[in-house]
Amino acid sequence: MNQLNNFSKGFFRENPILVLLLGTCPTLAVTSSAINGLGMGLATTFVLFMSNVFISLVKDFVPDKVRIPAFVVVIASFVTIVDLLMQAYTPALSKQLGIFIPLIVVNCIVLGRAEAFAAKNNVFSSFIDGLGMGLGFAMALVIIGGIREILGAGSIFGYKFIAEGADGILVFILAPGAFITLGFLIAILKKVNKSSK
Amino acid sequence: MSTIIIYTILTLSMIGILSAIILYFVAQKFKVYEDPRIDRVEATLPGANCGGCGYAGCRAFADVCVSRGELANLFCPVGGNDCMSSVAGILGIETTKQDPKVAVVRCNGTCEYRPKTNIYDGTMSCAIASSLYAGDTGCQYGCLGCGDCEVSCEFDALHMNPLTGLPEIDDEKCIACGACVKACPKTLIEMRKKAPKDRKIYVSCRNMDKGAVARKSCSVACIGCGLCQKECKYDAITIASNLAFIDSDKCKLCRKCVSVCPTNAIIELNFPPRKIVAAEIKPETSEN
Amino acid sequence: MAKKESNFKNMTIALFVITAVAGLAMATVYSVTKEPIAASQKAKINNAIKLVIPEFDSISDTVVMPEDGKDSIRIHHLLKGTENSGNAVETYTDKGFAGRFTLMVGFMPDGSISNIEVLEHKETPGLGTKIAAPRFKDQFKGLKIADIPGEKLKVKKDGGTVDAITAATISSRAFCDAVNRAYATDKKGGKQ
Amino acid sequence: MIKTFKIGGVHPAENKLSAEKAIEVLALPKSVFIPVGQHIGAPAEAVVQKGDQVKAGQLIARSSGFVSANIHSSVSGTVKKIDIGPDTSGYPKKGVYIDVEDDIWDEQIDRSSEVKTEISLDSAAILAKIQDAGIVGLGGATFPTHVKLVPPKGMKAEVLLINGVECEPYLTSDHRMMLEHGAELVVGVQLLMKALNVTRAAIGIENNKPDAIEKMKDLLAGQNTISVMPLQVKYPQGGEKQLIKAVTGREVPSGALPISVGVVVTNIATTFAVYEAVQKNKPLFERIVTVTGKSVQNPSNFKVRIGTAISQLIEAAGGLPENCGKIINGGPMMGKAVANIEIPVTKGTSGILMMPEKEAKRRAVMPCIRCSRCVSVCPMGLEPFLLMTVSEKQIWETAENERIMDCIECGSCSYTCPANRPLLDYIRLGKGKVGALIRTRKQ
Amino acid sequence: MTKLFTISPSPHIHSGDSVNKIMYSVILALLPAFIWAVVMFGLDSVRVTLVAVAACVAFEYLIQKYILQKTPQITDGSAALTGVLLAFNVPASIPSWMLIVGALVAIGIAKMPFGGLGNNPFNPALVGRVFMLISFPVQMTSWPAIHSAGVDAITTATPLAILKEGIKNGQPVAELYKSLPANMDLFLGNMSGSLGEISVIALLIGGIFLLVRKIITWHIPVSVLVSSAIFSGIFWVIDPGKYTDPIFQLMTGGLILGAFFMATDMVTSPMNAKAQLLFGAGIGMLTITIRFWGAYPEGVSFAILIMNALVPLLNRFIKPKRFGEVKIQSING
Amino acid sequence: MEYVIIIISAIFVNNIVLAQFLGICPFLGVSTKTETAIGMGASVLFVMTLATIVTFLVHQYILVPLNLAFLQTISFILIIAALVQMLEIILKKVSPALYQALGIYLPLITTNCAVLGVAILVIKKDFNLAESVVFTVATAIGFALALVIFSGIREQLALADVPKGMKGIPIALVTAGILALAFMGFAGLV
Ligand SMILES: Cc1cc2nc3c(=O)[nH]c(=O)nc-3n(C[C@H](O)[C@H](O)[C@H](O)COP(=O)(O)O)c2cc1C
Ligand SMILES: Cc1cc2nc3c(=O)[nH]c(=O)nc-3n(C[C@H](O)[C@H](O)[C@H](O)COP(=O)(O)O)c2cc1C
Ligand SMILES: Cc1cc2nc3c(=O)[nH]c(=O)nc-3n(C[C@H](O)[C@H](O)[C@H](O)COP(=O)(O)O)c2cc1C
Ligand SMILES: Cc1cc2nc3c(=O)[nH]c(=O)nc-3n(C[C@H](O)[C@H](O)[C@H](O)CO)c2cc1C
Ligand code: SF4
Ligand code: SF4
Ligand code: SF4
Ligand code: SF4
Ligand code: FES
Repeated sequence: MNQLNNFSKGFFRENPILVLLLGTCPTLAVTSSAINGLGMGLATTFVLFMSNVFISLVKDFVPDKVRIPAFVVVIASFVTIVDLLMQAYTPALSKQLGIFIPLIVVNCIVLGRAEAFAAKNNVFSSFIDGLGMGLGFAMALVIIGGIREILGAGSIFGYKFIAEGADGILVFILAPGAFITLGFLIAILKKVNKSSK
Repeated sequence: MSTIIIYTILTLSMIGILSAIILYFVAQKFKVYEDPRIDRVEATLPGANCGGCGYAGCRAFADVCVSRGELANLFCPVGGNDCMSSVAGILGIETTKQDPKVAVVRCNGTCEYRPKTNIYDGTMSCAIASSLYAGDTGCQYGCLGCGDCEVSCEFDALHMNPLTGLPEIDDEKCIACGACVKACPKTLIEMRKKAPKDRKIYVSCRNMDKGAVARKSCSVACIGCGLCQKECKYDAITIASNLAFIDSDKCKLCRKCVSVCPTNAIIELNFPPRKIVAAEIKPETSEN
Repeated sequence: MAKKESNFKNMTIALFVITAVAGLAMATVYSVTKEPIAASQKAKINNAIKLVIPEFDSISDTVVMPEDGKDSIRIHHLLKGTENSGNAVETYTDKGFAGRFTLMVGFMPDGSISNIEVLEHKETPGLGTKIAAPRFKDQFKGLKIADIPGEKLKVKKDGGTVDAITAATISSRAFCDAVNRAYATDKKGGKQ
Repeated sequence: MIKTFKIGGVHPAENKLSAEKAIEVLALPKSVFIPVGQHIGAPAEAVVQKGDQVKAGQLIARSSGFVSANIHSSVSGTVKKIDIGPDTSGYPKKGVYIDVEDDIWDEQIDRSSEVKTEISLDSAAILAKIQDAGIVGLGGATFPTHVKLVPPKGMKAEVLLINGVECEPYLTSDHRMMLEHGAELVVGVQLLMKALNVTRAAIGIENNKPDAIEKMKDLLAGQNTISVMPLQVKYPQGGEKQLIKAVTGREVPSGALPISVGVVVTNIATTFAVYEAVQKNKPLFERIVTVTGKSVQNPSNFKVRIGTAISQLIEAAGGLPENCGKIINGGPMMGKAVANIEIPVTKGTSGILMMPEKEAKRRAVMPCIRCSRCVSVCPMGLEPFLLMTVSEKQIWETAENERIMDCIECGSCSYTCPANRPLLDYIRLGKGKVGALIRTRKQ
Repeated sequence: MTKLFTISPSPHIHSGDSVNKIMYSVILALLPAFIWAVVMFGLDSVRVTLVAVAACVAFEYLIQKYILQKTPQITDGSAALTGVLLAFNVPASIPSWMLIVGALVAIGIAKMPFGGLGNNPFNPALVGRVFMLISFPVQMTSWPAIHSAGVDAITTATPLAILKEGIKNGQPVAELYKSLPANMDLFLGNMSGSLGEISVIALLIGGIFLLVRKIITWHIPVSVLVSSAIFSGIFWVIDPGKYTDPIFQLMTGGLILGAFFMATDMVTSPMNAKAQLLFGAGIGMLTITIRFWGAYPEGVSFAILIMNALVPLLNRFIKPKRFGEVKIQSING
Repeated sequence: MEYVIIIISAIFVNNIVLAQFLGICPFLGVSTKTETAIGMGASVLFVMTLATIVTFLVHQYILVPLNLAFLQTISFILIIAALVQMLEIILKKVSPALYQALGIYLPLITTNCAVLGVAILVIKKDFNLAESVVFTVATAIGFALALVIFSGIREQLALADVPKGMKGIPIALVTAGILALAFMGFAGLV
């Protein structure tokens, strides 16, 4: 039960994007389509739970004063690994996400979870936490990407449902659409969270 | 292949060692000490940041608690005694126990009892109205009805009753933060000790005019006649400037004063209905 | 296990060990992925070549400097057996709405365009991105630039023959520019 | 080019209904209620007791501090009681109730109507007379005149300005005073100049009173120490700082008094009171009050004893109009609405304005549309919309930095706001709060 | 005493101006331009205007009532005005559904989330317009030919679009002038363009009406026009072969509409004269910058929105001249 | 001319926050007051320039020769973190006044993806050192500009009647969206 809770909190109550507002940059930048959102979400999830696990493994071994640099090194390594793997095996997606893959390093969620959770909990909890948070992050990215893709391009996961040649409301796949979509989504979620309480 | 691995490890280790040295240097050279207890106290506090404690937010309060090292005169009304004792636990000292309090409004001048003498048409703000003049009734002490207190209450505990034009306090929700007390320009709101079952007996009037004048402006005004003071066995009632005041610390809620007040200025709340006929004045003592 | 104290020795050792392990892991992954990354880049080009000129079995490359451009252009000469089956030209333009974009243009041995693939671009989604859509680029199939007056493709707005994408004339124009460059370069240095 | 102040200002309809009406002396009331606090500063202390017989002009309350003023009986009769009574302030105030018997004046007072022009007293003696007579500024602020006439250490007055602007709509008492008592006013100005030891004086009069300008110019012809300065019709031309700016071009610095630029301003009625006090030994117990309003039968200017209930003035002007919805003590821009027509006329009462119900009610408040009209009309160059918002949200620090204390409460902003925002209501509140904060900080 | 008098703080009189009067006056001032639009574009102008106004008012009503749960306040005329101005900024041939999207953006994104009338930092109609321009570039830049009342609209280009296109192709300005309407035609409005922006004279009549009624002050329109004239003039003088003359710049596109009706929107413009002058100057320069060098042939909308963003800073750092802001200039020391 | 184009592009057309989506966290977090926005903007300018120079050199002269370009991410982030801390120390010692003004923002900058982002971008774009510096300074100015403009609007919004549900981050995001919309007008300038 406790672990389940630990896992599920990342989806709604403590959703990193929609509630905690961490990692806004990739959220806005890569969500011009649902598939990009998914790719970024999974990449982040991988880094998140790998580093969570690893950090909870080494946490007792690391003195306090170098905690942060040590964590950063761990995270950056996983990021580099993901980056390389994606370049090798999903080159198109890697191209799409571009600079935002290396930037997972500074995504506050990753370091945030490492600091707030993995550095204090055991390996298994950290594993669950990382996975939950990561999937919550991915879910939010897919939702935002989906909304933007539907409105902006008239398609979802690349499947076009409006007439060929017709366009959606382009703004939604451009920068302003990202901000506006996220803004309203957060407002709605706030409202829903409140009324469900 | 293997050179790459060696270079990698070497480069990274260099950077690692370099930053370790720098950080060690930092750690040695620049120590900023902040009492870790502040964080712990803050974590214990409710985090409402209401300012009810008298400080600018919970963090500031935590800071004060820790730096003073004692909790006299420090009290978080939202968290209450439980919260304060855990704070005391962190600091390793005793708490000051405070009785729970609740706000009451000391004006009962509804339109029926206190006729209007003019129509106020300025901004609906008690502060503005009271700086303009005495109010839209003959009583210069009474509630102006613009609801500054309602606005000030962060806890949804205080609402203007549209029928009476007076504020009413929801005892359940009131956490005795005192914001309304500060907001009311007529100082009509008082913090009183919370009694079991939220029972209350108080003089619902602040009129300090002489009896005749007071009565003329409001039919339920306290006229300072002193009957209640004589009736009270517990010395809970005092009269000053033509106005009675019931000390909630001394009041035993016997309800005797209520019956003797000629103008019904004393209010009883949340008591069971009296079992006696109107003619029989003598009330039975309530169970507490 | 008790928390390690923050003294100099512990700090250095901890960081060193972690960086070493991390370095090892990364270097390993790097070595493993090095090949596939290079391959995937290569595969991309090859795929593009296949898309513009499907029939060939051997490639030889030349690198030619175009007359009007900053960078050189790679021309892939394609042979089927010994027969020339056309050239695939990796061309570019700097006039795109968001700067450079690159195309692979296939020329049949007779000089007509067989097909065009967009390799990389940063054009605005929904507008400039339509250059990659068949609706736009298919109009170039079979065109012989040599037959066009001035030997240059132009959009209709500029008095040419190409139907520009509505509201993305800039991208369309740039597209023509890239194809023109491919053609000119191919003509200049393409024939073996 | 007629002079005026530079920033802001509005043009409310003038409605000077009683401008043509000569001053009438109001019949003696049956009883009066004379508040002991009729001025800025500490209320005076009553020196009579219940049952005492008093004469008109007799001291009944003595100044109780540095900034305070004497109060004299305005009638002869018996002191009925000393108690609280209704007051313009809207709060009951302490005062002396007198039942009127006869009309006996203090012997010292010269009741003749001839104008006494020669000035025999020296500066100190003039000041003493002014102080004894309980003269306060009759232009509205009721600041004790004798205090104002003694510049603080290190400052010196250079110019005396007489405020004959009367920029408030409806009011005409100063106008009539200039027309009917011009000669006395000239003496009054000379007395004030002597008291202040200045050699120059100017009388500022708005251009909508050409007859008064003419009259004063005639009276002052042939001398060059006192000039008459016609001014453009623009509210609040009569505001002290605006008047100084218009006439002298000097700008009183923020937070400073007029004396800091070497100017002292007094009102026409004050000047007349000074004349009477010094030349006629008559303390301030009468004043001219305009009683007016669109539906008032007989808008008039009355000479009234202090302490008379305003209901009597209203009667004399034809009674309370049927449709009267609001009664204002003063003009429509700065005056105070009163709830009760039994309040007495005090030294500061310059007019009684009765407004029809239709005009009495404010219209619904809308959101601020940031039209910036309030900014462009504010004569102090403030941003009323901002001051209101920060006062409403209680951000006192910003309010202070945005110079809320400079507001002269002229009301131009509220008057002009198309969204009917109660700007001045909140600014006044903010001024109160910020003023209190500044005071506690100083301590 | 039976009569109850009203009591309120001073002042007790009011100028009589109201928000409603202001808004409806602006709508009235737009009437000449509307009539001209009907003459030029036929009944489509009526359709577009009605749809935009109805959509704006409806969205405002619905949002107030069902989302904010307040009593709807739509009689103030501001939503209707937003609708009119939105309509004036689109081609008469725009499909109604796109217009409705634009209205939803104007009211639902640019106005109500900020708190409704008076609180929006950006000009709602322009946000709606720019949103549409970017989202529906094809339809927003296909102009119906003038005089084509009702019949199948043949698309034409606006003078600025012709110019931009031509200059991009390296044609000299002098040559391009030949295919452009004469100055007099520009002045009267005998050209293609957005519904309400074409007739300079009709817009000027409205603008002067607003100035006379003191609904707007001269600062913003004048500084917009002067700064764009000066800024474009400088480049024209330097290279008349590449840049057009200032008169042409002033009379084409939405500059007049923008200067008199959209930059002057009080909610989104600065609060004092000095700041307003700077605001207008910024709009003028940005407009010309975008027209000369940007991707769009027309830049007024963007220029106004960008300057809208700067308004809070202008208000903050540029204060009206305060009375008494002088050193103690006392002669007494 | 090259530099002018880089500058205009980095400040307006491809504004780092409004078009590239880097540094959004501080953009949302430190923009409630204009003063703080200015301070943060200045600090970012300083750190970003310094960081880019160092990372550029490290990349050029260590990573590339050693064939270790894949270590970009990890080495850059370490360098930036160390740099910021060093800077803090030096500032504290050398100029306490400057430290008071800018120092408080320094910790925020480490986790700001704009700094790392720009360091990576200049490598990606194949700039030389001078171009990198110009690009970085312009980018930082673009960041500061967006931040300050935004803080102005947010200060005004703090006094406005924003509906409860939209208060705070949601309305800030919508504002940023409209700002981005307005900035699209700069498209095509370069
Ligand atoms: C944000 C933005 C992105 C744009 N992207 C492109 C683009 O990728 N390709 C393009 O050709 N035009 C693009 N445009 C439009 C051009 O600015 C220009 O309006 C258009 O190319 C003119 O062509 P037209 O004559 O077909 O309308 C964009 C405009 C904006 C504002
Ligand atoms: C506390 C206080 C002190 C004053 N001191 C002086 C003074 O020393 N000299 C002077 O000329 N006026 C003094 N004044 C009077 C003011 O300058 C001014 O005349 C008075 O407030 C009335 O202004 P008003 O009628 O424009 O509202 C003082 C006023 C106040 C409230
Ligand atoms: C907005 C405003 C308008 C005023 N209008 C007049 C006026 O019309 N006539 C006048 O005598 N005083 C007017 N005053 C009062 C003057 O500022 C000043 O206090 C007075 O002239 C000083 O003279 P006193 O002390 O003799 O009253 C006005 C004050 C304010 C704040
Ligand atoms: C002179 C003037 C110009 C206006 N211009 C616009 C405008 O360009 N766009 C708009 O949506 N509303 C405009 N309005 C209406 C109103 O101010 C606008 O809806 C507010 O921005 C909504 O809060 C204008 C109002 C006035 C008085
Ligand atoms: S404001 Fe008053 S009623 Fe509300 S919680 Fe505080 S004390 Fe209670
Ligand atoms: S109790 Fe006080 S604050 Fe509340 S409405 Fe009455 S007068 Fe106003
Ligand atoms: S009342 Fe104050 S803020 Fe309003 S216009 Fe007058 S001086 Fe300015
Ligand atoms: S006059 Fe009224 S609506 Fe206009 S800015 Fe001032 S307060 Fe706002
Ligand atoms: S994710 Fe970019 S700054 Fe936080």
